Amino acid sequence: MASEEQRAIEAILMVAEEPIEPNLLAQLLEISQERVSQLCTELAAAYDAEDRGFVLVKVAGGYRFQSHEDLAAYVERFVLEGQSARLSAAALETLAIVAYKQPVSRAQVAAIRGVDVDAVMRTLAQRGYIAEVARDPGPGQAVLFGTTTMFLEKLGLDTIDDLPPLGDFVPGPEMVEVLEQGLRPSAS
Amino acid sequence: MASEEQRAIEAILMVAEEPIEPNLLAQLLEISQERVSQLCTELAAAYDAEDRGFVLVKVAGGYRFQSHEDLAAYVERFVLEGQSARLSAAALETLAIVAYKQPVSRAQVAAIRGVDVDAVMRTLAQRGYIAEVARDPGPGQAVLFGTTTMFLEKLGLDTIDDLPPLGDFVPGPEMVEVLEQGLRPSAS
Amino acid sequence: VADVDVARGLDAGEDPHGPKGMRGPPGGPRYAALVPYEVQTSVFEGPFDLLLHLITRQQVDLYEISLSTIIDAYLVELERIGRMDLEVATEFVLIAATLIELKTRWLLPGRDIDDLDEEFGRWEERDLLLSRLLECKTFKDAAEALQRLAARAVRSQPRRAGLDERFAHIAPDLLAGVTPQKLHAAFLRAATPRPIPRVDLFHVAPVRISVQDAVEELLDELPRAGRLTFRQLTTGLVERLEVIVRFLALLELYKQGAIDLEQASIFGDLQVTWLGMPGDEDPASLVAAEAYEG
Repeated sequence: MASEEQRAIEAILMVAEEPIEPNLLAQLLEISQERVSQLCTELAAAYDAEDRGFVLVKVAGGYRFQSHEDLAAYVERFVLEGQSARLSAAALETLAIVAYKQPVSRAQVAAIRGVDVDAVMRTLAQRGYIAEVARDPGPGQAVLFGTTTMFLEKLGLDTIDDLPPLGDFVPGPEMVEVLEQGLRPSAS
Repeated sequence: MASEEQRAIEAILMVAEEPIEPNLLAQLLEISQERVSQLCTELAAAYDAEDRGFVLVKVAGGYRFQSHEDLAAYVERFVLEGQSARLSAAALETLAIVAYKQPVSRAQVAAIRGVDVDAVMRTLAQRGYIAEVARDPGPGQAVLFGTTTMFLEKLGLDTIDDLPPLGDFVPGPEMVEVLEQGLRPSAS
Repeated sequence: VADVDVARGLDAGEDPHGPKGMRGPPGGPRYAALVPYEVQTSVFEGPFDLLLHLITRQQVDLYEISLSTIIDAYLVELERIGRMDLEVATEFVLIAATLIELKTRWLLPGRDIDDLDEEFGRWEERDLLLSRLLECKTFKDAAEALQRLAARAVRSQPRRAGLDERFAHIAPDLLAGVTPQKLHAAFLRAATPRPIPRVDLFHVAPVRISVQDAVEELLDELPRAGRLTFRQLTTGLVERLEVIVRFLALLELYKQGAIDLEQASIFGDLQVTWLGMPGDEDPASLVAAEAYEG
């Protein structure tokens, strides 16, 4: 049976999208880092003993769940057969907003698109087309996104300035407001 | 000990970003959908027996891993971003009408609510809870709305049939009595 | 009843000075007795919500309560909230107008009726209203259940980590076929302003229409058409208030015996049939009999 502390670690690692550093886990559980390491080692051993299809590993200084390497063939098959291989129109529009308006926060993109963009932004980031590039200096310090070198390569662009210019396109008033509000430096 | 098929399911669900339908799992594992359901039920029972910090559930027609509800306090901070604002009472009531009466036109919803519902319906659609699902075949061809997969996910339901029956909410005789009293014409 | 209440309700809604201007009359003893105000709800979600509240919490008889009492109660509620925004004001006008509509429906066809058919008709009206209140209550409770489900579901968060870098090489290239031009076009699509939702401007640009005007229009239109549906009669009317005023005008003509009204089904379209002017009355006198403004 998993202990309460182990259960908490399992829950956190299950929802985390990045490897979680031991000191963050220690802080969340209010226990020492040594204890965190010990608990994670125990969990990893338990999954191994039960012959689970996933493992708990330490990568890039943090802990995460990942699929067992034995089962790579199934995962590859899932990637190739189960996932759509094209960007949806909605995803393309989201990418376009990030490309033209970078650096831009998730909330600003959502405000322009008028819908929830979290899932799309996550996919774009996972694929390496966009990445966190800065923090909004204002209160809240929202993460600001921009396009990556990989994005430029895929589109055959040298620099981001090589995108077709927006020319005399006049954005709607809501959009101007969204962009101005979000990026206004705080306490000026 | 987990079987090879169970391990494969665990591995795939670990890299999935949304609920995975049984027929996709069946296709990837080359087994029947019934077998998939059985294996997933077994896995879910095993996690439960081991008192894991995560669960395997069927939501919105597919299987996914999620954190155990007991541990909400620990995972809260990982889901702050993108956490959508709560729905207003008006939005919730409108959503309830769409959920139980779907497919339903804007005018039908307005007739039940007794007020204009355009703005609320627009908000619900923007936030992905409802969507246009059909056109009324009758004259006027009104747009008909229904709930979305995201609605099911937000409510933790597998299918729309898992909603508590509307009959559960029909006011009891005492309430009918009170309302009837209130509407009884006074002797004049 | 209707005269006074129509005027007060709409004046209040049109008042540009907000809550100060909206202070209702202090309310006599009758008001205090009928509506001891201990309200937990913030803003009522429409007329049915308000009626439900009044009936269930105050246990009042809606036939006894005057429309001004209901409006006073609402004004008290508005003051309690302590703020005045456009949404609340619009909502208020809407509620006042709808209450007038409901109330007029019970009152206009005559209070002292001997005719059994008409008496049955009144019971039908009452049952209709009762069924709508029950429906409103049902969905209110269903909404609470949805809220509870959502509150529980949010405690469990899904895994969304996706593929790790080990599988990056096989992940399909989502940008295959995307050119800078396509991206440019996508941006323009996303950034082009969507049609702005029509804002109801009752409160800033009051619709100045009176029932008297509406009666005149109907007297012009109905004798020529003979038989029309309410929907046809209100085609082209943008403001809800205009529709309500037309409805009041129809009731007025019905009361005078100039038209007949039929409704085949609940929420079905209202069928309006021109019967001709009662007696040898001059249309002008009929119009003159109508004084209240919408």
